[in-house]
Amino acid sequence: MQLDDLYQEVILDHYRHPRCSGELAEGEALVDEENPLCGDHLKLAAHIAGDKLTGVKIQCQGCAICTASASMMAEAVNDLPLADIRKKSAAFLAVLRGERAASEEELGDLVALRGVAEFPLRVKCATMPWHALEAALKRLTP
Amino acid sequence: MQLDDLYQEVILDHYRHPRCSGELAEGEALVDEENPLCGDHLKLAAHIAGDKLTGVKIQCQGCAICTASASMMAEAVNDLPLADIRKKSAAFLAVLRGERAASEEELGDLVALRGVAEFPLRVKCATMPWHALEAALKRLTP
Amino acid sequence: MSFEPLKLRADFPALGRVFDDGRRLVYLDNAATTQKPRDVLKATRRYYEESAGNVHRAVHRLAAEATGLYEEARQKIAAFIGAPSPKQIVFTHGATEGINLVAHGWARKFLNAGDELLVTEMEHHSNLIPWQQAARAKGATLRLVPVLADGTLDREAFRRLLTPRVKLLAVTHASNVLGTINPIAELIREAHAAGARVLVDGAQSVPHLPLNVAALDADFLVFSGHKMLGPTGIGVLYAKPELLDAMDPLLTGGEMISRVWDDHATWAEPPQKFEAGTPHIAGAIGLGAAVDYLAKLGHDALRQHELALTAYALEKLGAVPDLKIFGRAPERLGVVSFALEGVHPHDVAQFLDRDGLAIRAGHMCAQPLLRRLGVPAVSRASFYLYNDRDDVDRLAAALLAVRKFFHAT
Amino acid sequence: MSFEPLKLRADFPALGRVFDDGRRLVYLDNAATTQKPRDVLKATRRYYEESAGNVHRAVHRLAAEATGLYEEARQKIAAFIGAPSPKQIVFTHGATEGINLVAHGWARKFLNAGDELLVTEMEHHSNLIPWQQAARAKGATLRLVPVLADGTLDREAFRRLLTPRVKLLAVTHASNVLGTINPIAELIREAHAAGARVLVDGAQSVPHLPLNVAALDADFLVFSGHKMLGPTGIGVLYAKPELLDAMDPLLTGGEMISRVWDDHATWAEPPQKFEAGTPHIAGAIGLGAAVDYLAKLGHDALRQHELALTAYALEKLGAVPDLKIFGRAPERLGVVSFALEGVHPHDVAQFLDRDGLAIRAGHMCAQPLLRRLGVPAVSRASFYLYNDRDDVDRLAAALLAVRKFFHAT
Ligand SMILES: Cc1ncc(COP(=O)(O)O)c(C=O)c1O
Ligand SMILES: Cc1ncc(COP(=O)(O)O)c(C=O)c1O
Repeated sequence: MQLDDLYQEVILDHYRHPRCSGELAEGEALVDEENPLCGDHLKLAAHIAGDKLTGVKIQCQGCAICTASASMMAEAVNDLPLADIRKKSAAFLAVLRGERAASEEELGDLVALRGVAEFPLRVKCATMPWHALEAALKRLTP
Repeated sequence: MQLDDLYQEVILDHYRHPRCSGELAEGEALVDEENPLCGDHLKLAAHIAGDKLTGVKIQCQGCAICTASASMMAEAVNDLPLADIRKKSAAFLAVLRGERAASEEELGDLVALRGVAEFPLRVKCATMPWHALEAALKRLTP
Repeated sequence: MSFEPLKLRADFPALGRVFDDGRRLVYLDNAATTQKPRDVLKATRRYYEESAGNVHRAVHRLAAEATGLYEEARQKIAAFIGAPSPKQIVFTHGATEGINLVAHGWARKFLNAGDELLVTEMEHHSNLIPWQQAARAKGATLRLVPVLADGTLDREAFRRLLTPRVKLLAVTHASNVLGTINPIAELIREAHAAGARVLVDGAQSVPHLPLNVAALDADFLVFSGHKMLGPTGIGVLYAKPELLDAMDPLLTGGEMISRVWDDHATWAEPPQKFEAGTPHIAGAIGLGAAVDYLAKLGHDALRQHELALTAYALEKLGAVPDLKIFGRAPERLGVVSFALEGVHPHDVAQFLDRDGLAIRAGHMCAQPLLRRLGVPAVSRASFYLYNDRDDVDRLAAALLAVRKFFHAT
Repeated sequence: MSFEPLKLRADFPALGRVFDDGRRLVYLDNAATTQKPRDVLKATRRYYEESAGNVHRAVHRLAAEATGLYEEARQKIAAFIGAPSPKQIVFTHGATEGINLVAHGWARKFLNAGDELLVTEMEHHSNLIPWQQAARAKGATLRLVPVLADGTLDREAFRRLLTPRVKLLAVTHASNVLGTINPIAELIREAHAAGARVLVDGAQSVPHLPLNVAALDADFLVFSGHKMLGPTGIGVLYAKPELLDAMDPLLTGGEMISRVWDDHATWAEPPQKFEAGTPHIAGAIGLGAAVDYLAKLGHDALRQHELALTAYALEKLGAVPDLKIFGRAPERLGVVSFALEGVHPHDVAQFLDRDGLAIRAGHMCAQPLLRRLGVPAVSRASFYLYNDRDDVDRLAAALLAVRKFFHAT
């Protein structure tokens, strides 16, 4: 496993230019997650329109992996039906846990993050945004 | 160091036939010492007549070393001037701690116990009666 | 599988020891602490010589490897005792600390004045004093289930004492003095039926008996690594997830937190919540290797071996004149406590030591039990996988010699 | 004596490690945990392979030897820190447990509502959260002495905060983030003059600095073995005799008792009173060997080496563009925390790991301090006796490479 596989160009691009990103005002965020081990910190806002999640906005302070994962996630789930989001989330987490191989068809751009599975101590960096998303969905669809 | 040196005939004799020994009634004992590690248990009674300790009586439940040490001590200090007892006690404890060689002149029969110094875990067995004596003297001469 | 203690002995460097007088060491103090096989020493050495990083903290390879080994040990131990999840395995100092974690973090939080705690008369001090303290702190009452003359629990009394006021039964799975194996599954069932939680002190049982904590439905289980081939300074507290969630941590500081502010902090999830400070990484890894060794051996085969050896020992020691054996429970460990008439247990142990035999003498950290047995001290021989009939023969012969020395002269 | 890190390195098996790509390990995470010299591994192995008995319990030779080695380690450690008596050395898990023993056994016993506890903004979580908890339990108030921009304590504020209400000052001797060495002797003197007791967190200082606890007149001192060449799972609480006498034990059970009845018990004398359960015998023996190693090296020589290396590192790292160093105290340890503009500390550590360098990244168990520094995480390199200029050169070169990777593309 080479480090260049971990820090691929697409990941660095998302790290430098996070999508759906911006300052979240007090009370705007649905969740406020912190990875106490590294100090990664993520807030997430979104709402539901019909059967879709929309208006996904993320404020992330983290390492390249975490920030890129959050950005790619936001792009991938915005305006997506909830059912599809849940499927994608489960697939992504399974890949990161090393439980199955990544499929580009299923994950799209997110496959770029599969290499993280080889670095156990960094897995949390990549999965943290998705756990935040799950928490947000729980609040939106109690 | 041979075990026969530890369990000398004189020690076994005191173990089997402890001197100055007997049941002590409630309230009669000046001290009631226990070695919690082995369960050795010793009560001691005595009083002062003039400058001497007298009426030394001991009830001891312990191993051969402890019982013999108590018996030999009782014999050695009964009717002895307090100043001599203090000297003897200091000498005995120093020998047992391995701080100096035993002198028969100073210790009399008690020299038989010097071998205990070679068995660090048994030193307490031999010194416990003397610590009890010191505690008793403190109570008698506050 | 036939069990070959002599072959196994070769795995234990310390058991190759020969004293100055040419006698080999016969180690019969296994209830106090056991010897360590090469595999365990190798596992801890490998950590120190290759992967000596701290855990859960850094991204460098040494830390990653250390974390991997540490968490792998947790998984092995979970599997060994049948814990549903490694998250239920809290690493501690040993059984004593595990009991204290529950006595502070659970009992002091959930006990109320008037509640009762139930222990037995055969508990080790470590499973008695923490409950004395918790009872006193909360105005609760501590009661002791009596032990019968044969060394078994008084089940009638147990049922009488098991009122709805009892919030916790803290009981040893097996006695370190009498060898008695308590009917733990039944005790747990009855306690649960009465609404009480159960803490099982597995310090003496986990090393020797097949045990599945989920099948037993134990609420808490504690044990020590050093009594089961593992390193010193490491042990385990197992508990049901909802109890670990509800319990307060006893020790606070690094590694057990989620977020920290100037005036307060939040806790990490279990088991980290209970593992404040840098853990005993090498100890956990070594305990994982010990569990591997025991699992390979097979708990049933080990049990058969110890049963046969214990029967043989009871027979041989029974033939030593003036020797009184304490405890005659039908279900028992390879732990035999005894007293030789007219010879103090300490003197017995001293003579046996001369003959190369390591046994224990004293109150066995069970003063209340010894008070009931009417003795201030006993001698104890305790067996493990590397002991055999020859060891028992030497024990019996040495006891006869001691007796001769003290009775003859 | 000239100091030869390269020669010393040969004493540490783990430092001989070469990764798959042919690069040797450069270990710069010493503030988290240090590597272990062969002497330490040998001492613990000798215990396990020859004298693996339990301590303070039996009369057989293995137990006698184990007890002798264990108590000898206590004496060595007492001498190493200038403790008047080995009876003042309590073996613990580590610094964290030591602090908790005082926060429970002393603070909870002697604090009253309205009393104050003083810590600093640069404390490790382990020297902060136990006091938060004690303050809350007793209705006391916890105050933090601010840290100035250069990484030193605000002495003005300290004096203002040091009112007669302060019962305890708990302060780190040296910061694990900033490297700052606090003027501990003066702090103790001023605190004593104000009527407060002082606990010194020596986790970072005892491994690196000459220290005499009696001369300092510290009331309590804690430290961890694994940060000073010793095994994991062992540490020390030193305290003045009258404090150990007055304190309550936190953990109760076997080994720490005098007499035990059904409903209560009395305690043994210190230090046993605080060492419930079977201790980490191998750990204590290993820590004794570590202390021997450090004493042979000489604390002053070690300090000179680390001072020179740190000056070199500050110079080299100062030359890396976009690199910010946290902490510029004049008196400092070989601990350098930094941030590379635009690159998260985790990513820095990941790239350095590829180059064979082990550094730490994260909040360093000091969230309150990092909040003041205005960063969620930092990277940290920390040196010890086996590091040399070559290690620093590799660190600087690797940082330049990381910067290039992230800034160029
Ligand atoms: C200043 C300081 N105090 C306390 C600790 C806690 O030490 P341990 O984790 O060994 O208990 C550390 C180490 O992480 C430290 O750096
Ligand atoms: C039944 C029982 N419980 C608890 C303990 C305490 O174990 P440790 O001293 O390892 O904490 C022991 C061992 O001495 C024991 O035999």
